[in-house]
Amino acid sequence: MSGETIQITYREAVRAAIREALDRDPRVFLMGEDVGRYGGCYAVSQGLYDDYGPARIRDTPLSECGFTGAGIGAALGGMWPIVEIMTVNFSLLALDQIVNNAATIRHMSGGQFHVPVVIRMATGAGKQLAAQHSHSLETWYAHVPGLKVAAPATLEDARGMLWTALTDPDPVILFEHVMLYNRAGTLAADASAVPITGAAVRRAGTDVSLITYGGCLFKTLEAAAQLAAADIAAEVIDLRSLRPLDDATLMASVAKTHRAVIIDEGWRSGSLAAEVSARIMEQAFWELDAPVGRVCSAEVPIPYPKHLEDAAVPQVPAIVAAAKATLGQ
Amino acid sequence: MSGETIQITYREAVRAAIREALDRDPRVFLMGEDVGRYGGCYAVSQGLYDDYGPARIRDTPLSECGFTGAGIGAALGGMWPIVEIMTVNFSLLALDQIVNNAATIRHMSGGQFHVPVVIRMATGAGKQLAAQHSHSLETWYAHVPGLKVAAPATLEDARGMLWTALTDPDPVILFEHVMLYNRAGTLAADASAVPITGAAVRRAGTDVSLITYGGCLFKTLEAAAQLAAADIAAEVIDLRSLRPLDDATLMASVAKTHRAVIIDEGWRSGSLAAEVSARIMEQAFWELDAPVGRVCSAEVPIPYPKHLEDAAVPQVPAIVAAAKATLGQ
Amino acid sequence: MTDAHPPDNTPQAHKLHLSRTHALHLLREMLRIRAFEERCAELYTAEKIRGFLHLYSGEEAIAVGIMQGLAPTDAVVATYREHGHALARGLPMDRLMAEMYGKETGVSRGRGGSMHLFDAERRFYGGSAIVGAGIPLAVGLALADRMQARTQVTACFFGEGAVAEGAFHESLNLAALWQLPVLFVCENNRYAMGTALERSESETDIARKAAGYQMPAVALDGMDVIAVEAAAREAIAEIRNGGGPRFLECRTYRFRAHSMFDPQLYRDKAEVAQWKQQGPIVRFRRWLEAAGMLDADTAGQLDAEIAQALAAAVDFAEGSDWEPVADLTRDVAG
Amino acid sequence: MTDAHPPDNTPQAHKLHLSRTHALHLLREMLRIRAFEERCAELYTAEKIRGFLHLYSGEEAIAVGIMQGLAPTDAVVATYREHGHALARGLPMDRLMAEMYGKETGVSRGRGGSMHLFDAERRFYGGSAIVGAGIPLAVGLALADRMQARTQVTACFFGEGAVAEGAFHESLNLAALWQLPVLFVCENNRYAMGTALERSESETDIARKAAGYQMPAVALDGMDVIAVEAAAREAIAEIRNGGGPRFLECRTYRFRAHSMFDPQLYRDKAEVAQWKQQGPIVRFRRWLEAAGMLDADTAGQLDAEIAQALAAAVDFAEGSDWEPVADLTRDVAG
Ligand SMILES: Cc1ncc(C[n+]2csc(CCOP(=O)(O)OP(=O)(O)O)c2C)c(N)n1
Ligand SMILES: Cc1ncc(C[n+]2csc(CCOP(=O)(O)OP(=O)(O)O)c2C)c(N)n1
Ligand SMILES: [Mg+2]
Ligand SMILES: [Mg+2]
Repeated sequence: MSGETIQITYREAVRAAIREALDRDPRVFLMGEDVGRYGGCYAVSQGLYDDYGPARIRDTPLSECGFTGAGIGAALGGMWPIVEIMTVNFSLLALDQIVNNAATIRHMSGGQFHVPVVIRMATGAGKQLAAQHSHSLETWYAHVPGLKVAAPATLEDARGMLWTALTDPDPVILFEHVMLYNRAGTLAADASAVPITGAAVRRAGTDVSLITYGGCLFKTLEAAAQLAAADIAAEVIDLRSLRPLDDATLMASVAKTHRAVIIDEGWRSGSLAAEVSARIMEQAFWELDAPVGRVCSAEVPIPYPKHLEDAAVPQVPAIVAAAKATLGQ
Repeated sequence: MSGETIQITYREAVRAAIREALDRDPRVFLMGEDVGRYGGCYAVSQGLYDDYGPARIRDTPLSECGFTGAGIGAALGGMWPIVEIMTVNFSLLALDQIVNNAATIRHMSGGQFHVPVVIRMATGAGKQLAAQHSHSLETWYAHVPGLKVAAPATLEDARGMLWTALTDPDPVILFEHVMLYNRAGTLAADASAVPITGAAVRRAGTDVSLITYGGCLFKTLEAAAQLAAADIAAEVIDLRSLRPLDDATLMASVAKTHRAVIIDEGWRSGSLAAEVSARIMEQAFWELDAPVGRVCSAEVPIPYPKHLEDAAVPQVPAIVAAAKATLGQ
Repeated sequence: MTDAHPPDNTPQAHKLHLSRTHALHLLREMLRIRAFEERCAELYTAEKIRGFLHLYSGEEAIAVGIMQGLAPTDAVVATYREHGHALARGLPMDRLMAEMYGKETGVSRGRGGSMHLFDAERRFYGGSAIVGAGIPLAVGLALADRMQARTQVTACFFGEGAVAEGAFHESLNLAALWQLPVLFVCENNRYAMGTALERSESETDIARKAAGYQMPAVALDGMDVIAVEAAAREAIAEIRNGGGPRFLECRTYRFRAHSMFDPQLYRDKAEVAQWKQQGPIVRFRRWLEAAGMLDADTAGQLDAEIAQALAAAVDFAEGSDWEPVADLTRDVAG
Repeated sequence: MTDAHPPDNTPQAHKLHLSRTHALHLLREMLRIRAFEERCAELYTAEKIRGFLHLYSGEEAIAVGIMQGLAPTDAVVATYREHGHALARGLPMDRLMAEMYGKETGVSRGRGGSMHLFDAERRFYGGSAIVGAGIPLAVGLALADRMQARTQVTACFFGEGAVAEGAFHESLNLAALWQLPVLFVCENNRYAMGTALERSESETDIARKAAGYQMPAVALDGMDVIAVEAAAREAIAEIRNGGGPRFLECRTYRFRAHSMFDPQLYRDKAEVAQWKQQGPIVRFRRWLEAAGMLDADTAGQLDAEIAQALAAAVDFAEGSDWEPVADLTRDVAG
């Protein structure tokens, strides 16, 4: 590393990653609705169309099933497609292709075929987009063997996970939380690939493990800061990889803190948080000094008004309270 | 109850329920692929077409998104449709309609509209149908607020849940495990509606709670019988309702047994079993004498050959072993 | 492309026997929508309205024309760009504005916002933010009417972008196969976000595409409110008489950005300007004036009325309460 | 319906310059498939083959005819009724039979069974059990070829039932819009399980429907192997020359039940019998005999060869091992 840094937003970091991938390998191309002339619904791909042209920055019709399937087919055919599904909400239309084709073909063909497709999509609430545009369905994807699923939350990960995902022979789903695109910060000028497996300890602590990912990471770090002010040393773990889960990092943390809270924007029942809790139950039960807590979204279609949207999704005070509760406070 | 009983299969019980519903209310109709002339892909609706005609036993084209959405629309329009999606595998094509329309409209419209649709689908592995035809995705549906989800496992429930589901103002998803259709047994001749919320204790016991649903119920009962032979009194709980979950029944059992294993044909990560485990963690941690165990499917697309399919899904020996493990045996 | 230019300038008034009262009603409806939309844009800038906001300016003739043919018992299914449909269907402007704000007095208790307007009384079924997802619902509503032996019609609006979705295909087939009473209205404004029609469809003649489902389909000038009304009345009468579904492709143009986030890199300012000159309101107004049906006084009065109603609506929204947080999980099963 | 009857009886041999060698090759291919299918049916009854088994008997002319036009580097995407395609594509019969059994020596290591045959070497991409789900894959494979400047063609097979699925619509549009090298082959056997075409499509002329995507499309007698081959060669040549996608609707009939569970309540025995008389094999054989290309000796020899190969395939399957349980999670990510 040169030590040099740049100022960059999450959006720009993703864009830089796409650019790098396009430059490095002719097999790479980006496809999706309005990725080209429009510049991407969250402006991630702005400018790429002019630089790489319509074949590699490929606008598609409104056909989530069709173009996602085509991306999977193109991967089978030797390309490394980056399929952008505007948001996870629309990915429901493409699930059959992802679950029944992308995730099965390698195993079902006896290992003959690989599907090196990367599917990126925006996820989450926070922009007052109401019930049909605010889903967090990461847990669904993380349920499916044959897929790898990652959620870059930091600038480093936004910049670095894409190339790793592309070089992976299996289908990788990347979730970008809508509230992260505008986050700005510094990044090493020569930042490049990072692993898509393995959790990261974002803040070390000894009293309670706060386990989270994606859009909730910064809320959780904020909660940890508030807890520190109350003399509680929270360790913050960013799952990063939602499938596979990095059990070793999680259990090492719990073995140290003996307490854990999982923060997850998904609806509580059947959340990824449930899986993490169940794993701690199975692998670290005897380490626990308190039940593992969950801070998740309320079980309701996300409403439009800000006060109700805020009430529906995890917020800092709830995280602080849940952490304190594990300490009997 | 008259005390009179009849011999009946699960398939026939579902058919009797559909027949009763059609007879009771003119708003009821059945729609789906090959429900009519063909008699249903699992022969559930055999004979109904002749008796009720093409309008009420409505064959649809291969259009899961279209006809499921039409069923939801018909429910909005005052009908009580029973939509049959042949299997959960094909329901991926209809998920957008179910999640973004059926589940949201009531809340999103401020309570103005109800969607009294019932969506039935076959689920599960066991018939050597391989990777694309053996899914158990109940956990996905159970994740979605706005839906009620039930899994009739017994003849009583197969016979009785449909009417309750139809009279419910909200969308209800009913999962019928493919391995249950041929199960035969006796049923009260005047059997009728049963609740779609609330778990059932299928066998009482004091040493360990075995919590399951759907296709795994009978394997679990078999395991409980084997455990009894080893002097372990297992309590078997049939969740029946997957959303909402009946926490009270679960926690009462755990408070008694202090040990629990969840048996679920879904893939382990992100399974419904994870949610149950997480809830026991949250609500009954201090009651537990051992970590809650899970017996789930291996994380692999289900393979075709019997020995591998059997190895992939929960089996009696694994249930027995997991139960014993909670007792340190 | 020959039809890349705004249509010509003569409203098809001969198709209807147009009374002055009705003509002024049509104008008023379009003006109300335009005024509402333009105010929404301001309120968005003022951060009173949030989320996604998709405005209908330029397309008013379609919603207004179609609604003329519908009876109160008919049903309407719209999209996320549906303020115009809601207003033309008779949803009260004040409650619509309250919904834009997210207030409890809104048509959806404030929970839906701009993209999710509902009204059970007027059989207005939203307001769907998933492109194409309303189309199967419309088929189902029509099926329900048919099965209950009612002679109601369901009007279903969607953009030309939705035509590429599988839901469109499956739904049109179902409606035609079962001969259901649906009026499909494609609002072809030439762009789906930034994607021009010729980059999304191999067959750019949408009416011809629809006809491929064995469903009578016509294309018409969607900027001519009279033409739309005439076509709607004819189609609805046929549908109501058991003639099965009908398809109207209304060719139009959206004057504003796709949503408030759209820098419009994909089209020329000149193209927009050219279409604006042929807008549904300017054209109709010009024609009314020429026909002696509209004088300056009447026009001024109309504008004043609308401005007043709009001001009252904004006041109503401003003065309304938020739904209490305690009600967050009211009206949700499971 | 005029086309509810079997097509007439004259193979279109004039369309090709048909050598005796090639003619016998075609016959052999069809016979191999028929024999394989009939043996599979027996093995299913004997519980050697399990799961769903969809047989191709009656439709052999399509797979055999189409494959004649494909080069080894071209790609094939098929359905769950794909034994015939696999055989005609050259997948070895013994490994196919081992796959039917679920043995490790099978073309998919035994994991796929009847519905999931794969062969990387022959670019045979399965074998998909979700109706319509292979069509987007074919579009993607063709896109990959196009983007890599290869002149390969992807042949994509599906039934007429799949035409109602959204995936069909989205894929045809994409292929036509992007002018991709896909040969779409609709095997119109008149039924989707028990649903007759006229109960699933408002437009029963599938070729006309396909043409609606601005894609050249023709319907042909799918029971005439020569006609299929001729049409395939022509279409593939055009596609390979950059002419964009082509669509062939091959009209045929399935002689057996949909799968082994189907009591066939939805069609008359007489209808089946009538079609069988016009089957692709009997007709072609009759014609070859009349043309003096096939004598009893040769026919007997062919049958014997095939019976021998089939017996060897069954022996191979019987003698093969099961994949060890320890390998269950091999080849799966995540
Ligand atoms: C299934 C789905 N995909 C993508 C989007 C994002 N999106 C919202 S509107 C829109 C364009 C729709 O265009 P069109 O149907 O022509 O309607 P218009 O906006 O022009 O009125 C897109 C891509 C969505 N809401 N739903
Ligand atoms: C999406 C989906 N829906 C339903 C099914 C069940 N199914 C399997 S084959 C079939 C009929 C398909 O008919 P067609 O496309 O005409 O092909 P054919 O079987 O006649 O060759 C159906 C309904 C499925 N496999 N996938
Ligand atoms: Mg548009
Ligand atoms: Mg067929």
